[in-house]
Amino acid sequence: MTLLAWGFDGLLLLGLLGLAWKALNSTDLFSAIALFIAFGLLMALVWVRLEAPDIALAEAAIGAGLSGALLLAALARLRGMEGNVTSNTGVEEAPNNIDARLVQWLSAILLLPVLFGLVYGVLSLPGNAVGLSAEINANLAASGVSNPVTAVLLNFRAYDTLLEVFVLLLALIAIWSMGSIQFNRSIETIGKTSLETTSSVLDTLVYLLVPVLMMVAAYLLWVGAHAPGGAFQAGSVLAAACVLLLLAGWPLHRLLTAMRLRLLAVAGPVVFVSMAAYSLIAEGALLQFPPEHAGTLILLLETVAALSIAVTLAALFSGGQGQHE
Amino acid sequence: MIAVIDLFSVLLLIAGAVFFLAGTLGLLRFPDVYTRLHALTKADNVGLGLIIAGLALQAESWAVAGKLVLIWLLVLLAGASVSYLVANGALKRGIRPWKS
Amino acid sequence: MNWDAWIPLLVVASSLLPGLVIFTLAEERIRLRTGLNLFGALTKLALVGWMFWGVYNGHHFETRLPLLPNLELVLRAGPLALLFVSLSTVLWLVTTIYAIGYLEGSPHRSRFFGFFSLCVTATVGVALSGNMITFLIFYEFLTLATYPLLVHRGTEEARRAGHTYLVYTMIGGALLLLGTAWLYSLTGTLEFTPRGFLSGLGEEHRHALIIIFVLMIAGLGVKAALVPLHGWLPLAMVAPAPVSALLHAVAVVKAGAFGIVRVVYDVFGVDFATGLGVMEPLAWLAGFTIIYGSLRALFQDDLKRRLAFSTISQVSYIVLGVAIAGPIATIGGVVHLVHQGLMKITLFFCAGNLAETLGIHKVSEMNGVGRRMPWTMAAFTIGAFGMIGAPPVAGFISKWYLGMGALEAGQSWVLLVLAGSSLLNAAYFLPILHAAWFRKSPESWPHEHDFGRKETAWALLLPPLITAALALAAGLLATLPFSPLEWAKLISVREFYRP
Amino acid sequence: MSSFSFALAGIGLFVLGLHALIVHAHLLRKILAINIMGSGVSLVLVALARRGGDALPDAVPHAMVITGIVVAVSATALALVLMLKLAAETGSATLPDDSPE
Amino acid sequence: MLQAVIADSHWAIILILLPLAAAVLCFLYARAANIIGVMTLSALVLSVAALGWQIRETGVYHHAIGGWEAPLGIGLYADGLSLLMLTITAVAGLGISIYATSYFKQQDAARFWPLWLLLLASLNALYLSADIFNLYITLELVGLAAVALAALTGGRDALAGAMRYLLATLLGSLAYLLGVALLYHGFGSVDIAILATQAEPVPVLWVAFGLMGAGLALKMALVPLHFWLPATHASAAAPVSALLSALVIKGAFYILLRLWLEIFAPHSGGAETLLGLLGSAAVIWGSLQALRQTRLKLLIAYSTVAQLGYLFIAFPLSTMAGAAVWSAAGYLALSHALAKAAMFLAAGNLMRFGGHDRIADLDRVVQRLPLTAGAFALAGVSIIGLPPSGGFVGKWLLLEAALTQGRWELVVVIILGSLLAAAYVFKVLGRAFTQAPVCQKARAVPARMEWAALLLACGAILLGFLAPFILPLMDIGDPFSASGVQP
Repeated sequence: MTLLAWGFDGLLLLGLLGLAWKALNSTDLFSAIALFIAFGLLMALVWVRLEAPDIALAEAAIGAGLSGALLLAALARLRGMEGNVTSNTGVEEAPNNIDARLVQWLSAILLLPVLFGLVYGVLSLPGNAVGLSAEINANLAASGVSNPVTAVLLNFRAYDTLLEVFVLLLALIAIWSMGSIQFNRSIETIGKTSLETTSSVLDTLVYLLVPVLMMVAAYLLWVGAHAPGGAFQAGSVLAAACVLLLLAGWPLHRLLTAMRLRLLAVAGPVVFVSMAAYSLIAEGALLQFPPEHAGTLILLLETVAALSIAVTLAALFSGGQGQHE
Repeated sequence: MIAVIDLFSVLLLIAGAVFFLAGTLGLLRFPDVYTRLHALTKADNVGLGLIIAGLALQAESWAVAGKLVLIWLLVLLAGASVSYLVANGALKRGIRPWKS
Repeated sequence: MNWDAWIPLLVVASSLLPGLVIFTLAEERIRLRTGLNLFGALTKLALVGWMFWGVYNGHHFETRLPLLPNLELVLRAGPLALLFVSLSTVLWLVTTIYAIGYLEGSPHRSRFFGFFSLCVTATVGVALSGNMITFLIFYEFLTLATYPLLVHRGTEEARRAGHTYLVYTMIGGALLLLGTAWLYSLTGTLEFTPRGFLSGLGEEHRHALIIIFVLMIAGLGVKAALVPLHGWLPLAMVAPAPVSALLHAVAVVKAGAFGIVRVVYDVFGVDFATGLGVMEPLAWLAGFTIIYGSLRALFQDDLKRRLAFSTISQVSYIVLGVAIAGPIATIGGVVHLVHQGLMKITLFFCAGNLAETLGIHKVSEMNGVGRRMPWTMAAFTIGAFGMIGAPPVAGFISKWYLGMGALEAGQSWVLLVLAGSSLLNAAYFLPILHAAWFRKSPESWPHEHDFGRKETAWALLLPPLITAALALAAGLLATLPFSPLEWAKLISVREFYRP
Repeated sequence: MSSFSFALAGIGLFVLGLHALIVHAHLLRKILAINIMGSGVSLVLVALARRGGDALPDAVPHAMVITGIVVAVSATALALVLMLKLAAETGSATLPDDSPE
Repeated sequence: MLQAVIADSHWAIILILLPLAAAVLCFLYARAANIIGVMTLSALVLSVAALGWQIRETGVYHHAIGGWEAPLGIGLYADGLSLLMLTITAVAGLGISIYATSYFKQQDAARFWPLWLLLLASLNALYLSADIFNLYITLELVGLAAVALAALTGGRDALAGAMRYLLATLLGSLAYLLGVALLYHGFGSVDIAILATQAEPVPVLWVAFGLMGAGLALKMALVPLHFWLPATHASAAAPVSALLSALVIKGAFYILLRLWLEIFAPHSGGAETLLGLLGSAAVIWGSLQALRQTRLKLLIAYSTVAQLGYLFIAFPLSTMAGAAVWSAAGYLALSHALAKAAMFLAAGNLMRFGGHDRIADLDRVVQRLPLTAGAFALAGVSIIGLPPSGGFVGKWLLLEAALTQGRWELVVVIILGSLLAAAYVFKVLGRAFTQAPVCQKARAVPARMEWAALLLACGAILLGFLAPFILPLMDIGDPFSASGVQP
């Protein structure tokens, strides 16, 4: 471990912790979210440092990108309700009256033993890792894909991903079940009015960027088999494209009637479940792909999953607006 | 022969780093949002271009070099339109440009 | 298919099923409800008769149902169980007739008769239970079934009485549960065996067993209204007359006393219990309750509260009979179980009649009531004499045997208690009789219902007469083979002292 | 040794997030804290896989972390909508501390 | 022939995939949601029965998903313990679903059913999984679905309760995930069976147990961490609070129990006494709080906190008499689920009829709903643990174990808990017998809702007599032998 590498790691980690502390304790909400997005990007850098490119992609696209967009949209809607919402939803400085100060010290004192316990637990681990990399490489050939992460995600632990896709669907159903939020007009205002005069710049950006995003998504989907990429990353890039369109004021929800939107959102989970049921009957075990055409099956699965992930994430962003019949 | 390419890419990288430094200095020192936008978009884009060029020399295949250039173009596109939108947004909120 | 195994279960079911059906009946379905009630009572009577005859010729009736890992729900018709079952079955039939008359036109009758049948099911279950766990199940079921009857009227006073009743019985139930579980953890079995199943346990459990005994007696003492735990009984008199008649003279109170008999004879065994030295304090407690109950009854102006305190003292006769570990005393105690039931229910029926027809609640208002309602007062007089222990009525026999048993066991102080309580009984019953028969009746009764020629409705008059006749018969025809006394002798011989 | 430092950084993020979750009343900050705690846990999960020099990269923690990130984003989306509904209903984006007596 | 079909078809997998497909169907065709829902539930009850029959015949059901064996792939595992939990979910779920078909208006039903079926699927997946990371995902699914259901009514309290519940459940999941990370890196696998063989008493094991224990305790509202439960369960819609109280918190308990039995028990080092202490505190504190409440649903919610304490009292007792104590706890969980569901549904009927659930003036309402009053009474009997009920069997077995091991403090807690439970149940039941006049604006309660509550309550009472048939079912594949020594 050369000194330079030590330096780089140190800088990276200090930056990470500093950003996290600042994001959590900054006075203004907007700067908190901005710092959180920066934290997400730095986190992506850390994943690259830890030789986990798949996670770096996912972190950048979902962790920093989409979560950041969601948080910013939520803050805009929160301030959009300024009329009937008391001031403390806007710029809210850290409360420094006595009992808040007390709570801070109390929780700090309480968390110290937790911190030491965790650190002690982690440091007591043996020096060399004892992971499953050997088993993965042994069975990689039979998994139909060469990228170990995609192999684990979509073959060895495909059941996790099945439930995973249902978590996304559940989030969508949950949000739509809470009734459409009346004040999401504020999103459109940002989208349209403030940019009426200059929509040409945004439109050109959209015309140029969205096709590229689609291309990148398709590429990520395809490359996932043998290099970092895959359904989740491709889905999130597509979702970014949809969010961009929503922000540019495109009437996406008129384009996709509620039923079509629901069918798209449900496509991924349905294909997954039917694939699982079929493999149970044909191969005798849940989600068992025959080795010879496991690759193609996984690719099919990934494309449909990417589609519904994209639609679901975009719908999550628009926050229950597109669901009325 | 190889050393010359390495020397060139090191030089390019250092130049790029200098431009980034300038951009960051501008961000910290400039008084209002519009001037900071200038610093960021102009200095950083050029800096990025130099770094991309330096790295492209190191790339082992033309495909990787092409991807690096694509990254630069995308950042250019995004940088330009985002700075325009931010400036427009600032004007709409009524922030007057700085006058000495 | 061996019938003997299913008869006990049928006996329990014969009041459970009609009860559940009655719950669903609408208020105005009077004929169906009465029909169901009487059908249930008659089938139970028939079944009990069948069992009586079977046990007399040595049949063995027992139902065993799996309940818990190596613990079973056991319903066994032993001689003691049969005595209590027959008492409650007969009196249930009589009280149902009385209740139908008494509750004419009052609201929530389906609910009342539903819980009424459940309560009898619980009493019969308590009587027939073959091991301590079954006893506990029906014992707690009895509490649940009697609470709604107690608060049936819904007045604020009834709810407060119900509240106290619950507090006492819940705590009692918890103590009994603790005692039973602890016993099971020591012995591994809870089966009632005639001479107790604890003789095998060594010395080291002595203290534990004493505490278990105290816990169990305390748990059962709540329902048997032993002195410190009797608080709920006088308050429970706020319930309608049939409820206080059947429940607080026969079902609930007797379940407690019957439980103590079971625990002392079939769980600990008399010799083992005397060895533990717990029988002496129990006897003193019973004696004290007898005297205390009678004393308190003396000062009660409300007729039903006076009868309530008299019940408290009378039930302790049974406990006293058990606590004096002698065969004759046992006979006295066990037979008093039946006699007291017959006599006390007559008194409660008469009290109910007086309240219902003339609106009399206080003893002071009873002047000259004898002339107005001669038959009711005649039954009342027979009951009262029985209570005092006058010879022709059954009460005398149990007191006689108790006295003999005490002498045989060398506990002479018991004789003092018996004599004292008889005097006190006389002290609080005779003034009532004197007032009723020899005083001039007031010009108008508080609020009189005129029933034309007869003094009150048939349904109200017949039951007290029947029970009074039974009490008289139990006294006069004591030597007949199927009389309570003979049956008590059979119990004493078969259950407690192997010749 | 570097993998342990990253793991400790992950633990740091977890505890930092927990502290912020307890201290701050505003719901948006609490949601931020939960996201940061999630990143902390993922960091621990992946960093510890690289102990003992550069053995073959173990793909299982990677898959777990990707799943974790997607779960985090769905939970965040749900939390944000719930916060907005609560703010629309009660007028303040903090939890009403009175228990509904 | 039928036996052959039942014996070798994968009932466990049907239990997971069927509700998932049904949820998607309900999401797409909202109008048919009610029918689809009830049909799915009844099919699930049948498949749970078939699974029970299958594992009784052929022993524990094991299935390596995707054909990949344990360390690499995920395994499904069904033994007596998971069968018990699946039965609880299916039976109580069916009762609640029948109630829900007539409780929700058309528009609300369309939102209720997809969430409920997803919750059901995740609970079934949770009970069948043998992989701790997979358990994390199912826990997350259960948490999010439960939060969405809790927020269904949309009122001020419901939303605040749902938000508080969401934060608590997310924090719990993260702590659990950190525990999974430590276990994976400490012992090289996320499969429970492998972890059981690999685990040895190293510091990382205790830290992982501390984390997972705290996370799961937060999710199931064990006393110090129960702040979120009463408000959430009380303000949710009646069938939803029944779901939350009867089914959802049992998922987290199942995981803690499974991890304890397989991995942590041999090296527990005194942790069980702490759990026992917390359990006793839960019983006493929960019951006292329940006694104090003036609103019926809050009273029932605090009763959940108390009854959960009983399940934790089994921990200190399990070191000596393992199997007997755990089957007692399992039985208590089963009868609590039925009784608590019946109680909440009865409370729902009372609120539907009277428009409020203030205990003080419930009497006008209770008078008019005899079936509901009966359901509440029977459920109360089982919660208190009075003899003819399932609750009694559980408490009797627990009391038995406590007495044989001479644990007097636990005996006192069990008895005191029952007495306090009697106090707060009869505090409500006392209202049923007053002569109050009829309350004016009464909305008729559909018969189906009253009968659903009554049937669940009768189920809880019937359990009092079914112990000898159910207890041996719990011991298939003797899940409980791993911990304490066999009695």
